[in-house]
Amino acid sequence: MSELDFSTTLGPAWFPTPVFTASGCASSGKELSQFFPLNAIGAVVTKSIMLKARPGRPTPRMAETPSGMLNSIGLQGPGIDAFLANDIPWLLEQNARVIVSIAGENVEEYSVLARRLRSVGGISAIEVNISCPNVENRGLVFACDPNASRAVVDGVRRTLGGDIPIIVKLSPDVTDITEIARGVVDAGADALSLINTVLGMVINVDTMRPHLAGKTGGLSGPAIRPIAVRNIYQVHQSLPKTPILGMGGVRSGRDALELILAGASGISVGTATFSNPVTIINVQKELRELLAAKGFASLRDAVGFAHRNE
Amino acid sequence: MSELDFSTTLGPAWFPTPVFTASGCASSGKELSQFFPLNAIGAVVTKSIMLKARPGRPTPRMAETPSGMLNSIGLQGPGIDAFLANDIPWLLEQNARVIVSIAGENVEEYSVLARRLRSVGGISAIEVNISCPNVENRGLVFACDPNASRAVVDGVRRTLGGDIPIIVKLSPDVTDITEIARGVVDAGADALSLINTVLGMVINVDTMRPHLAGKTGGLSGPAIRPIAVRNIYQVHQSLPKTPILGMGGVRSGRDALELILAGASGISVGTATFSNPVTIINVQKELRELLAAKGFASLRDAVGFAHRNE
Amino acid sequence: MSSINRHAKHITATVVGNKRIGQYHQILLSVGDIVQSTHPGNFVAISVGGENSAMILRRAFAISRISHRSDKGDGTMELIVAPHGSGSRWLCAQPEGASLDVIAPLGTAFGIPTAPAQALLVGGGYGSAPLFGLAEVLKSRGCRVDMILGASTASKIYAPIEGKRSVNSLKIYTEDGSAGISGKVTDPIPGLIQEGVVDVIYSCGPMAMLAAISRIANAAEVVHQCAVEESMACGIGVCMTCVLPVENSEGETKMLRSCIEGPVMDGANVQWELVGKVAK
Amino acid sequence: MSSINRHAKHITATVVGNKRIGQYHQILLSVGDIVQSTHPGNFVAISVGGENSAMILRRAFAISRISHRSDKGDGTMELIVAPHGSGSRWLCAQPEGASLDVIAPLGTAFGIPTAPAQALLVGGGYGSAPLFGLAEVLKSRGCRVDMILGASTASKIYAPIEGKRSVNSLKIYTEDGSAGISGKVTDPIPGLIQEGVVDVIYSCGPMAMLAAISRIANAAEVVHQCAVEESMACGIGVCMTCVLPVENSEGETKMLRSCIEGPVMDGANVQWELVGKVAK
Ligand SMILES: Cc1cc2nc3c(=O)[nH]c(=O)nc-3n(C[C@H](O)[C@H](O)[C@H](O)COP(=O)(O)OP(=O)(O)OC[C@H]3O[C@@H](n4cnc5c(N)ncnc54)[C@H](O)[C@@H]3O)c2cc1C
Ligand SMILES: Cc1cc2nc3c(=O)[nH]c(=O)nc-3n(C[C@H](O)[C@H](O)[C@H](O)COP(=O)(O)OP(=O)(O)OC[C@H]3O[C@@H](n4cnc5c(N)ncnc54)[C@H](O)[C@@H]3O)c2cc1C
Ligand SMILES: Cc1cc2nc3c(=O)[nH]c(=O)nc-3n(C[C@H](O)[C@H](O)[C@H](O)COP(=O)(O)O)c2cc1C
Ligand SMILES: Cc1cc2nc3c(=O)[nH]c(=O)nc-3n(C[C@H](O)[C@H](O)[C@H](O)COP(=O)(O)O)c2cc1C
Ligand code: FES
Ligand code: FES
Repeated sequence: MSELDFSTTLGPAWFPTPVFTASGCASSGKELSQFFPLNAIGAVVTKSIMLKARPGRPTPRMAETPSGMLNSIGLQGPGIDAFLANDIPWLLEQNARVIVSIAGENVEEYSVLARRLRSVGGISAIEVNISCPNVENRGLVFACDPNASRAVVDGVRRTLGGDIPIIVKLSPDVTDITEIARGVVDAGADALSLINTVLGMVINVDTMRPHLAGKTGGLSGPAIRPIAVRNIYQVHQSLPKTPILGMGGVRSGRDALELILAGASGISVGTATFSNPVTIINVQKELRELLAAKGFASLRDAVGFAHRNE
Repeated sequence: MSELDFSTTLGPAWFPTPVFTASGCASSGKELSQFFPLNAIGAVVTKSIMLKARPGRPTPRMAETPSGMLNSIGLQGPGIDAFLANDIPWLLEQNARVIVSIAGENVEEYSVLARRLRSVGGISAIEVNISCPNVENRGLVFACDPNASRAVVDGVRRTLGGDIPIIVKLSPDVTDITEIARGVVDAGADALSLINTVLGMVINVDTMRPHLAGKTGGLSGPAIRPIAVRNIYQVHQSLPKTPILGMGGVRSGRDALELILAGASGISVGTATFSNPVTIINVQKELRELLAAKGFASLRDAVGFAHRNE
Repeated sequence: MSSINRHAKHITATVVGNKRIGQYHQILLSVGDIVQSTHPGNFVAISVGGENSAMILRRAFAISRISHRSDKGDGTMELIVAPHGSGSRWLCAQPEGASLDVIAPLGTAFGIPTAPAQALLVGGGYGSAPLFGLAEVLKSRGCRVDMILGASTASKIYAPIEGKRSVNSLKIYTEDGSAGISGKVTDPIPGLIQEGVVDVIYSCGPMAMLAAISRIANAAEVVHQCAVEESMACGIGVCMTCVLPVENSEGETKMLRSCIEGPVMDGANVQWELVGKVAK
Repeated sequence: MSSINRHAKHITATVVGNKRIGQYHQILLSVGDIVQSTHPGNFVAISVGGENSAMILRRAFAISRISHRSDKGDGTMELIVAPHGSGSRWLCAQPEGASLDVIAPLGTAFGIPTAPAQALLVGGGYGSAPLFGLAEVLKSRGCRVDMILGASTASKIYAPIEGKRSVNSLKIYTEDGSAGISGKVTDPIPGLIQEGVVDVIYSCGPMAMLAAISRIANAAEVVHQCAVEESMACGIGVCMTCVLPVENSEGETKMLRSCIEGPVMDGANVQWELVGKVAK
């Protein structure tokens, strides 16, 4: 079992294990460090950071749903300056591998964020969260618009040059995920993250209004796993050479393997961390054992294995 | 409580109660008639019928998922002739109100099906299921293509004239559901059904291949309810005058109320019938009691109530 | 009303016994009146996981045996359950006194010969479960009942001592030789047919076993009734997930629902080679 | 490692008592060592619904009281649970001997005065739960402890007899007058402050009650520590769902996580009028 090569790569970025946190589900890492050492996992993916400090949405910000939950946080965060001053140095001190997630309100903001990160040493990759409203186009989510999503990635790529790998995180709320995927890969994405939350809503039958202050919210957790697997499978089929960081309802090694067989090279664990802070460690252990038990010599051999003989 | 007006309309079609079966989740009605009289519910929505008899997909055709299931039946059915000869007369004999769901492989087929149904007396409405692959356009699902979905509805409308109300059933697997909705309403839909299943996939970790013979399948059940509520809310907001038949994960009166507050005028119960054949009767009873307890004088007053003061 | 699901009732059953036997659990349910309309081959569909369960579908189990004291309306049903995945494990963990949400009886039953006949009952794994109830009925109709049970290993053989009373002979086969004869249940069948001691074969077990028996029975032109097992979402005929390719009298292959036109089917009609293949 | 969640442990706790008291369940958990680092105000996060639960999030409950026989490592924790929705109902249905998946202790604790002081403890509904544990600590530090409990009706008052021993006075208010004085817990507070018998107010209960007490305390410039209750998805600071608008020392309002920077907060800093409103 010690023979298994459990390492993975997302484009030029190398990680000793393929199990990561999911953006927005581990804050900036400090809160989890009480439960396990952050360098024991593949990488910490930080909460999407924006240019300025943001208070986010009012409460209620969450609703539990059958085998899932809705959230509507509204990208609350300290802004890039405070983030670079406080969070990054602390994470690097822990010897954690860090993937910084960024989000902007317009195409330009993403480039500005990329520029700020370019000079910071020690970051493994940037995850570009394009599931945000584009304030310059009637609030249309970048990830739902092939042109806007390309433009964002194009800008970030130009700014970063080849210095830091770019992972672009896509939304499943589109008619054809492969079209968006091809666009951002053409624009310079090294890898893709799939999937962000699915847009949903809960009506509170007591108040008889939408339960979340933000009305709609993002659906996550085991309920969406079949949607994640389908998106990963479709994108891997269409772009077999583009590495995928898979996420959506993973809470066990078995679940992680499902996404890997569909085409993911790495796994982010999000909502499952809320039910159990050490889920990531368990997933990592179970996945390693499962791969070994199935006779794989390396994680890499299992990536996309469900597509064989197609 | 006896005061409550529990009736509903979907365009010109009137129903004494707003709770229906969901297409494909009650076969042609016979199987459920052992558990309750079919005329006790709002209407029986029959399994989507096609022109010719179809064997459907090979097995496995289903996979259970957290709070949901995937199905890939492939529209197995006897074809319109056998359906009209056997199923419709039987249903009408039971005094059931009947909504016939139709599905075609190309735009023309929908019109042909509509023509066959036009002459049949006693049908309350036709549900046009456009979540099928269009064989004339690389298998692209009609419901994912604004032009194709309009064309289908346009053809059916022309064929039917004003004789039978048309309910068009949309797929949630699109970037902008309101665009598709507006298109089919412009083309003559009297009402909309929301939502069909969400495209998903399960990988069998033993065989390490997609579990379903059809690879992808449709996700249904409580897991998708927040997606259904969101779609219904968005469409009702965009087209407040268009009646909506809501479905997706309803298994209690509380769930039904959620969809009604979001904008549905009627409710189809699908997957929940598999867990309990009398779910529809329970939902109907609970919904009636809930509406009365909340002080509504009629179901109609509750439709879209979550949008008030917007 | 149609005749489909004619006897099916939605009831709350009480667990009155739960005993481990080898790798299985023998679960005894108090079910009331419905035993009156229950026949060997029928199955039950049980909700699993409790009120807040993420498992939304029922699980199907063959009814192994029934007993009634009809005067008291307190019939019982026995199930033999293999703890396989999360639902069956949950069921096996239910203590005496637990309430279960059950729909039963469902599906077709084994056909019983109108005149005494020589019956061969072949079971694989927990597939032996419904055969003991069947054996009792056959014996009471004056049939000769020979039983062959097989499994990969001894602990997967289900053959209760009481059950042995209702058969004329019982042979056990295990693939690893850990009990009975080393080999497969299908090994002795051609010989028995040749000897002329088999008028009808009844079988229940893994699909591959049923297919193999069908080939033997077809070749020898012996009637073969088998109880199939396809994944079922509803168990009552409304979802179309449980279909099998079956040839009808006109020679056409139709996808039939194994929950209402099965689980007991005529082995000669099932198109075993088409199961899980692209439909015609 | 940071100091957030410093004492939090993920443990399996055993239910050693479950008693109905009025509309609540008093649930006693055997939790081992962690009582050593548990303080009044801390809360637990419990998984609900069992292994196959469709409820994926933990439920938060205040720790009412703890007891330790530290030599044996067998500390216990008491919770007062209102059967509200499906998760809390499941918890209230757990029998003695059941195992629970628990993370504890979580969150901030009530600050204890360094010198003996006159403390007023105000609880609404099950909000009285943590106040009894707090009262014991305050008494042991030489404080005078007056307690006022309120609820809509008598059965929603939680005031166990043992608890009364640790307070100097206890007044009960019900809105329907079914127990104690008819009225709200907030009614007597201004008078008590005026009398000069209140150095510090501790409160726990519905948000509207905490807001009302804050207004009174702010006006009178009395220190007010309140334990808030916002919906929490994680309970450990990673999800940002449980935030409240709180003013910091520079006069800026920040959305603070009530799971790690609460539940005990300084009532004067919480911007009650902004809760649930568009953030600034
Ligand atoms: C007519 C019939 C009779 C049966 N009789 C028995 C019996 O007497 N004893 C017994 O132990 N088992 C029997 N089974 C199989 C039993 O239904 C499955 O073992 C059980 O559904 C597995 O559920 P799970 O949650 O433990 O497994 P999981 O693998 O977690 O189940 C996931 C889903 O797949 C379905 N599934 C998984 N395995 C099977 C299977 N082998 N057959 C059908 N569906 C499956 C489940 O119903 C569920 O919907 C029978 C099945 C059928 C259709
Ligand atoms: C710090 C803290 C301490 C608490 N202490 C107690 C206590 O001592 N005794 C007690 O009975 N209850 C207490 N609660 C409230 C308790 O957490 C909720 O009643 C419980 O979560 C309801 O879950 P449910 O499944 O029964 O209800 P549902 O309404 O089905 O829950 C659905 C979702 O909403 C959340 N939710 C619903 N109501 C509340 C609420 N009032 N507060 C927070 N989240 C809610 C649930 O956690 C869950 O995620 C406390 C809450 C917090 C945050
Ligand atoms: C509370 C919460 C906050 C999230 N915040 C972010 C975020 O800031 N940026 C981002 O790209 N994704 C965010 N996500 C999405 C997750 O990273 C992940 O893509 C999604 O939740 C699916 O995975 P899961 O089912 O494992 O949670 C958030 C999800 C949740 C539940
Ligand atoms: C097994 C199965 C078969 C279905 N067949 C059809 C169909 O033939 N036509 C159709 O329009 N929808 C079909 N549907 C979709 C349902 O009608 C419904 O839109 C969907 O399942 C969501 O509702 P639910 O969560 O209540 O099941 C089918 C769903 C299932 C689960
Ligand atoms: S299981 Fe639903 S039709 Fe057979
Ligand atoms: S509950 Fe998750 S941050 Fe407080």
